[in-house]
Amino acid sequence: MVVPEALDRWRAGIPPLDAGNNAWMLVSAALVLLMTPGLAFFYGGMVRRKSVINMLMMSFSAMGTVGVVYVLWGYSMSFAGNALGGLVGNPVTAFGLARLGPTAADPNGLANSADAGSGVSGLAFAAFQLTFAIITVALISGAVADRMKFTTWLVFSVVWVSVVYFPLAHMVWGGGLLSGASDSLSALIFGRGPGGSAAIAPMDFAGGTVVHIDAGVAGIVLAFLLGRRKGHGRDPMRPHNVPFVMLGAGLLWFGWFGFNAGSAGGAGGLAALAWINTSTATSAAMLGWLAVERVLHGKATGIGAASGAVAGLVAITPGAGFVSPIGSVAIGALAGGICAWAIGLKSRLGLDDALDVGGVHLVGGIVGTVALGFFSTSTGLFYGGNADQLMAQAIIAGAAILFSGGLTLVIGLILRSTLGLRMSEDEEYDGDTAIHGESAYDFEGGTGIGSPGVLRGATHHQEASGHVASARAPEPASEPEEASA
Amino acid sequence: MVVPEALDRWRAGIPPLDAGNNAWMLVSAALVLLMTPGLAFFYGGMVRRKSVINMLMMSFSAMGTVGVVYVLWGYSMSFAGNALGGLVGNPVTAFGLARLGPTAADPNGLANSADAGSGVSGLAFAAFQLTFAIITVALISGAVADRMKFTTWLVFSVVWVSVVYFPLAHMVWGGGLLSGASDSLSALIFGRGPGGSAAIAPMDFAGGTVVHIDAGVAGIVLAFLLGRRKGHGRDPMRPHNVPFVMLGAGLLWFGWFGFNAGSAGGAGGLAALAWINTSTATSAAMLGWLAVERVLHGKATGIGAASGAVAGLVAITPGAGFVSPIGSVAIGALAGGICAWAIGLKSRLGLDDALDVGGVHLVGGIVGTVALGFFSTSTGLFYGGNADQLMAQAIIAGAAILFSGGLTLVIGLILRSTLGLRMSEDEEYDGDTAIHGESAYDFEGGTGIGSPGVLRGATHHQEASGHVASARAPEPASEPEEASA
Amino acid sequence: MVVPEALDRWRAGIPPLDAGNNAWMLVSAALVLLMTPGLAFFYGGMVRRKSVINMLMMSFSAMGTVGVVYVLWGYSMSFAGNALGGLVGNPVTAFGLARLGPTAADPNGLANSADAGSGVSGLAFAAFQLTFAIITVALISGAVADRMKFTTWLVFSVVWVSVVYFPLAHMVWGGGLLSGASDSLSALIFGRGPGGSAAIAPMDFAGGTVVHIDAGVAGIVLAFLLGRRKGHGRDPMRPHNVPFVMLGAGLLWFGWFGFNAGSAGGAGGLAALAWINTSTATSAAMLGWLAVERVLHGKATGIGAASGAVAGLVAITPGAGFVSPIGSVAIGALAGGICAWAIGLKSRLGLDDALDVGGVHLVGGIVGTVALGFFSTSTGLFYGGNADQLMAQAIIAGAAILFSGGLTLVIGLILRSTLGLRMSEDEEYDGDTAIHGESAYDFEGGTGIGSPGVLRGATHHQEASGHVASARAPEPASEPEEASA
Amino acid sequence: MNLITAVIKPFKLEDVRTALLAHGVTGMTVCEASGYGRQRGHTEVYRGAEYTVELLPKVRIDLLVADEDTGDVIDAIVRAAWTGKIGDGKVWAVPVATAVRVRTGERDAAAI
Amino acid sequence: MNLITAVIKPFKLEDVRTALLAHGVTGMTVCEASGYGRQRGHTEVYRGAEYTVELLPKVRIDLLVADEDTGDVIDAIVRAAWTGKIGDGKVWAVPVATAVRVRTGERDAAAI
Amino acid sequence: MNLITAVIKPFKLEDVRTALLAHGVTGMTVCEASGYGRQRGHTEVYRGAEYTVELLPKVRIDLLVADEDTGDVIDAIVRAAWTGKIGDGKVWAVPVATAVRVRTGERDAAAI
Ligand SMILES: Nc1ncnc2c1ncn2[C@@H]1O[C@H](COP(=O)(O)OP(=O)(O)O)[C@@H](O)[C@H]1O
Ligand SMILES: Nc1ncnc2c1ncn2[C@@H]1O[C@H](COP(=O)(O)OP(=O)(O)O)[C@@H](O)[C@H]1O
Ligand SMILES: Nc1ncnc2c1ncn2[C@@H]1O[C@H](COP(=O)(O)OP(=O)(O)O)[C@@H](O)[C@H]1O
Repeated sequence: MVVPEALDRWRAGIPPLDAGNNAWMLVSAALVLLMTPGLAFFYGGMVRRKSVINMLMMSFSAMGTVGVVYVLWGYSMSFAGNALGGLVGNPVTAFGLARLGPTAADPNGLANSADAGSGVSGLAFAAFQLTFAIITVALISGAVADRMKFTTWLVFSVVWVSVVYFPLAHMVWGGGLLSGASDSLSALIFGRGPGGSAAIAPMDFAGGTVVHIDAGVAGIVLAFLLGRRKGHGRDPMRPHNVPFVMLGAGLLWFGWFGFNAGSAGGAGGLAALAWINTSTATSAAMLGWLAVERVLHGKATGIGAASGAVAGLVAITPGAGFVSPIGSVAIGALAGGICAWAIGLKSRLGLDDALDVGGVHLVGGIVGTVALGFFSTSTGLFYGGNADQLMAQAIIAGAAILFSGGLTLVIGLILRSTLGLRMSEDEEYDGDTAIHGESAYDFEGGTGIGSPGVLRGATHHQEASGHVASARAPEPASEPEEASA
Repeated sequence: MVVPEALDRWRAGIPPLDAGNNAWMLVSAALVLLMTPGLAFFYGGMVRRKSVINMLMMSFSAMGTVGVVYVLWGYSMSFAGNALGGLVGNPVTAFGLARLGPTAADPNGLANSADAGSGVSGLAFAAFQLTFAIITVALISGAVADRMKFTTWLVFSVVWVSVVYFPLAHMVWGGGLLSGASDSLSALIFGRGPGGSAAIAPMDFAGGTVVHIDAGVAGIVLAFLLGRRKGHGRDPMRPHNVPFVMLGAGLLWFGWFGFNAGSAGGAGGLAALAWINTSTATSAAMLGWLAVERVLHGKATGIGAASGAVAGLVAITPGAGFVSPIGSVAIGALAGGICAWAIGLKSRLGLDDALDVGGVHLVGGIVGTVALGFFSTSTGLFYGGNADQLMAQAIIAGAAILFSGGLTLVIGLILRSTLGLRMSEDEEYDGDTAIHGESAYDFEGGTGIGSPGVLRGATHHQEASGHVASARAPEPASEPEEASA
Repeated sequence: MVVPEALDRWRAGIPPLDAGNNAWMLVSAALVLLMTPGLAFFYGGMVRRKSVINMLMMSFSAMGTVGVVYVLWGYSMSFAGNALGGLVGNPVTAFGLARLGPTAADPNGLANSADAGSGVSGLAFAAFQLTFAIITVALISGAVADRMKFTTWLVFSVVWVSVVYFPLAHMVWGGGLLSGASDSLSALIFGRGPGGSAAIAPMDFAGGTVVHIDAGVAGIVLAFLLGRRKGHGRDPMRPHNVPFVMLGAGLLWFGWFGFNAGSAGGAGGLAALAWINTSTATSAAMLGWLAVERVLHGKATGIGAASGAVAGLVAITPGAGFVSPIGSVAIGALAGGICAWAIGLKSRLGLDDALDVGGVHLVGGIVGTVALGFFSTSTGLFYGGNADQLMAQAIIAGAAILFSGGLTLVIGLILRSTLGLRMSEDEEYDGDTAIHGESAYDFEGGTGIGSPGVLRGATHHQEASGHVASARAPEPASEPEEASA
Repeated sequence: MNLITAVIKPFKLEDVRTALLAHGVTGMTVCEASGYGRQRGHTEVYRGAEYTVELLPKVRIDLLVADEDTGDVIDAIVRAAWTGKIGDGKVWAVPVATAVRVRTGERDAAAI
Repeated sequence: MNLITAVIKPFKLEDVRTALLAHGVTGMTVCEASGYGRQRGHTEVYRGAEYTVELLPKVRIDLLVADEDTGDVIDAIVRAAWTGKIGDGKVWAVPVATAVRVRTGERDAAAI
Repeated sequence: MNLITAVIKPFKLEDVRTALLAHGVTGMTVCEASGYGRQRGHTEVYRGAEYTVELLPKVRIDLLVADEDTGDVIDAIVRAAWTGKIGDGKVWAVPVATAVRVRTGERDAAAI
């Protein structure tokens, strides 16, 4: 039953397609893509009514900008061979995903697939990776909520993903400096094992460093450069829609199965292990967060359940395929508890990391990355390993923090002195109506035909005609707040 | 390791199952099914509070009616052989999906599968196609928002899908008049190639004509027959829930991976290409819409981001598997920009296409269909092709417009003079409470036990007992609006 | 092309992985997991604004508790061999999912997989089953809405799933008393067929008894023990957010494809059949519910469409793989109609099953289970079978009712006299703010920077410092309601 | 004629409406309101930040009554809205110069 | 000075505002309200339970006017808010002791 | 006794409440409101249609005060609510005939 073309391909060295694995990667890519709208709601529910659209737009616009940039030079910079001594791939080699697509001779696009060993099409792998780049950028937006200039955000998303994310993805997953390749840092430190790769390789199954530590640090740096929201620490800034936060958490949990189990690169036993660990750590982290919250504040909250779940998802990301289900329960419970406590730190530091990107993604990412030194079933201290893996994990986490922190600072400073980081006072005051010319809800208007939308929506329809003139008389600037750090 | 039953099946000419492809089709079908609730929210957020339930119900009820009709005669009319000279399939041949299901001899239902070549079960293919029929009908509802009689909508959904959608699906995908089959229009015009099929076949990968042009035209025709909403052009009719619009867009984007990449009919390299192009075109279209909006109105809006994404998804639908990633960026950017501008046309035409089914689905569908004449990597003008493909695309688009437009007009006129198309004035005035006997939100009531739901919800509980008498004194009809066209 | 390791595994009796089937199980597991957030919204939209977070939290916390418990002893109690005469599995055998994970010799974890015959990893099967346990517990919460003590709910979820769900899952699916195994009840009653298993086996494809009857009965018992909500039958208790109910229904429908088609255990023709039947029955049930509603109350409602869809999903669950598409239309239409009528029963019984867990899941589960006696294409009365299958179905339904009802009563009584079942009057009065220390929405606050959140949200920011003192003066207990049954 | 305004607990609205009906009052206008007074608010927690909610949900009822009924109607409201707990609310009356029914143009006593 | 309060049907707000503008009134304060009166409510059904909604959506307008304008303004509102159907609402006036514009501290006639 | 009504910018509510507390006023009733006046609204765009929002969010405070405190309280509110920009709002006072505390039945001065 061997088809002659298949034989030709075999002779040409083109690996066979595995439709099961390929299907799983396509599904996983779709699941991860859904995480960004999920995140948008997780974040959007947490801000005040006045700026929910802006919050959603920061995630959605990242789907726009990064989605385009990735196919242009992003994939190439991440996975197309080493350049600059293992720091980054060459942006030109696979520009526009050149040479990955199906051809007559290679109808499933496997010849140049980075995941060809599993019979996964090159474009399926690229699709999967594309969604990671998007959500990493979107994650940052939580830290800058309510005050970052929208056009600057668009520019930032393009620059940051190119200068910070793609290189880091290359270093960790593309065979670069922080991988286990023969010319990696680990090979230098721990020596080379049989086959030439590092004897001890740093572990990051699905992006604890590349995604979470990376975005967490960037968020903190931007929050620092932006300064605090007007009224921070004085005015109440409570979530305007807790069900949206929980909806977002639900979608994130769902999508994260693609994120983690998809990182197995196929639909075998490793994916199943990553699936189970993802779920279990999340469950345990939710309980851990609720418990700590109960002790510290007397109540277990819905925001806490959602946040705990996300903390667990973050923490199990680096080790989803490397620990046992019991290990994942422990990592989850730890991460949930620690993050619930860590979100209190920012107020001591005077930092306005609005939606706790630091407390959840940076801290959760570090917990999960370092925990592998203990819980990795192959090399962890609790499974008879020595301290080498722990050291390797500390190094990769530290390197990601320094790399992302330093470069984000430079990018932020340049943007601050060129385009400006912070929106105008009017925009910060009024939120969506000033920034995007729309308001999120109109529950009052439209109760009867001809209702002029009594509250907050009383409007006259005009022929659309060019620019929206700002019709508002200048608002008082009576708040004595800080402007920026 | 060859199982004897498998050999028997081989001898009986029953193709082997490909579990990977079959899994992908089942997943894709589920993804497309989710698009209809997604669309319901995309639309539901855009109407006024008073009619959000009615808007949601038009999509949900299409899931009810079309879901049943499809298994009865829909599949058969679409894919069960030619009848009426290539216009439609025979509704009886596969009534109730007869002969597609698994049997003892054919445990995976492949013997009569329309996608047997990929090892996909007949029922998996039918499931996938079923979801397309549902969403096509649901798409139309955006044009008739707020004023179409609900029972007439139910009847319309059954009639329209049977008379317009199934035949068109047959003509384009079922080997009918608009396909590339040997007795198709294209074969007539462009001659036959080797193997007997048309030398140049019109291209519609996933439904640019069958779904989007089709629904877009039908929406415009219905909107024309219904006349404008009361208060149109005078009262503000702004979206009551922008986050719902964006939630809907997120779910549509997610589900559309099933729609487009599933249209590859399996999980190989073509599906991966369609996946990437779907994402990329959507990203680019979002940016395109936001840019045009910024220029025309001074602000980039959340509704704009959501609408741009949908415009991109529409436009890449016909070509998802036929263009390169770079091509998809171009098609997306074009479609986003053009649709952002096109939605302004309806007011010049005095047409109340309430939620821009024309501006987004018809225009986006045409842009995407015609663009293949340029961007198709096999036959497009930009890739060394001649103008034949462009002509074929123009023909298929034009044929779909005429076919759908004409038949929808006839159906609409008949319904208008029998059941009536438009709801009563009271229903249009009050929306959900009059049409469905419920109101969407009760944010005021229920703040304390025994709260009588002060605002808009002050109610007495009564033993349910037969019909709801209309308890409302007749409302004034003081608006001088038009009644219908 | 045979890899030597694969040969070794073959010799060691380890079955080969089927990546397509495994992918489908992983996807299905993710889909079912999403059902619980979906259910949370389906339920959350139906309660009053004051308690939507509590309602969401009952589902989310079940994801926490059951998610952890399942990997510890849940899987083992359900599927790890018989103990106690077929009543339950041994909780220790596979504690922590021991021996299921991938090993060097068995890299896909197939050696001890309960679904090894389909090439599905042991952990993928466990993942799929885990999600069923979660949603079954979450389903119960609809009956106890607004009044069950939250900590007691957490404890209940752990105890009930261990004492009721795992044993029932074992009995029906784990080769226990209610399966078709050689030492099952059915073997006793109907005799053994060739191969030793029962001549007539009770049918439950995806959990009509284990999930729906089980949870439905438990909900009714708890509602009975808890007593009615304060103000029940006097105060209006209308859904505060109908779109959320419909969103939940949409997510449930989507996820249910995993639930039912995933229960095929792989991605072949049986899964495709289950997919189609799931969709079709749901469509028909929606129409059935709307029709009955229209006749009884004069309007077809959005809540009705959502409820009808869920009733159809419930009813097709036991037979998704055993009936024809036409059969599924009939079962769906029946279930929709019957459940629409059945939800009226509770008020005659004076029972406050708040969100109709009984009327939808118990009744729908019974309808679907018993209907197989008629509609099963292999053994049903309408397909030439005799009454044996009908009897087997009645027995399994009855057994599930008795088993779940009796044990839930015992658990409930013990919890009532220890932890207490019912929340304090204050908590019931105030809902989320008292129970979880947060309120769901703040649409008023935050309209300008420095806005103190005028309505219901006027707040002072305080340094978080230990416990939240209850700042509320004692509220009147002026309602003359019953306390509990 | 007087305008009586009552600020009461939301869950008492139905009782008050019933009591007023019994007194022959068949019209009133109701608004959501928030009250600040001796009644203490509650505390909410979000991601570790605690908020004290000081404004509590109330309902405001406005109704026009003839001079001679004013005392009785006030008493009826007070009786129906009473729970005896802090926060039961206030009732006050303001003299009205003139009143019109929009539909008929009827004035004063005839308007209510 | 008087405080005129009008309770009207929501969809008439725009007409009233336009009419007031024509009378030189350039300021007003508007609230959502619910009205109970002769106008009948409607019925809603949820999972088989029927509810009668008795309170109907209204809009409440408050505006300060000089004594001499009071009559005219009331008439203007009544005319603009009129549909002739039950439930058109009420307008009433209450004498005001003093009024201040916050921005300038101007009092009484100058404040409006 | 007087009923003081203040229509102010929402973000000034907290300042006003604090100022009133300093004056010994411990109770008030607050409503959301929308104001129309000289302050200009803003423009919103939806799918190419532009809307001018004319009604702006305000907060309405009602509080009963003894005759002798009225002037001081009005002044305190005006000072606290002031920003100096158009749209700061209005404060006015209306004489009250009688007031009752629901919980105790106390009248007039004792009721507030
Ligand atoms: N001086 C006042 N003016 C207007 N409304 C007031 C005043 N004092 C209290 N209120 C209203 O009455 C409600 C109840 O007052 P509160 O002092 O809490 O209890 P009580 O009336 O039982 O003494 C407050 O929430 C507020 O709405
Ligand atoms: N006595 C009253 N005091 C205050 N408002 C009233 C009174 N009676 C009626 N209203 C208000 O006027 C509205 C219309 O009254 P209704 O009796 O329904 O119709 P109409 O004014 O046409 O006779 C009511 O919804 C209510 O808001
Ligand atoms: N005649 C009036 N009667 C009642 N409220 C008024 C009146 N004029 C203005 N207001 C209220 O005062 C607010 C501010 O008025 P505006 O004219 O915009 O600014 P300013 O008071 O600073 O001159 C308005 O939004 C409205 O709520």
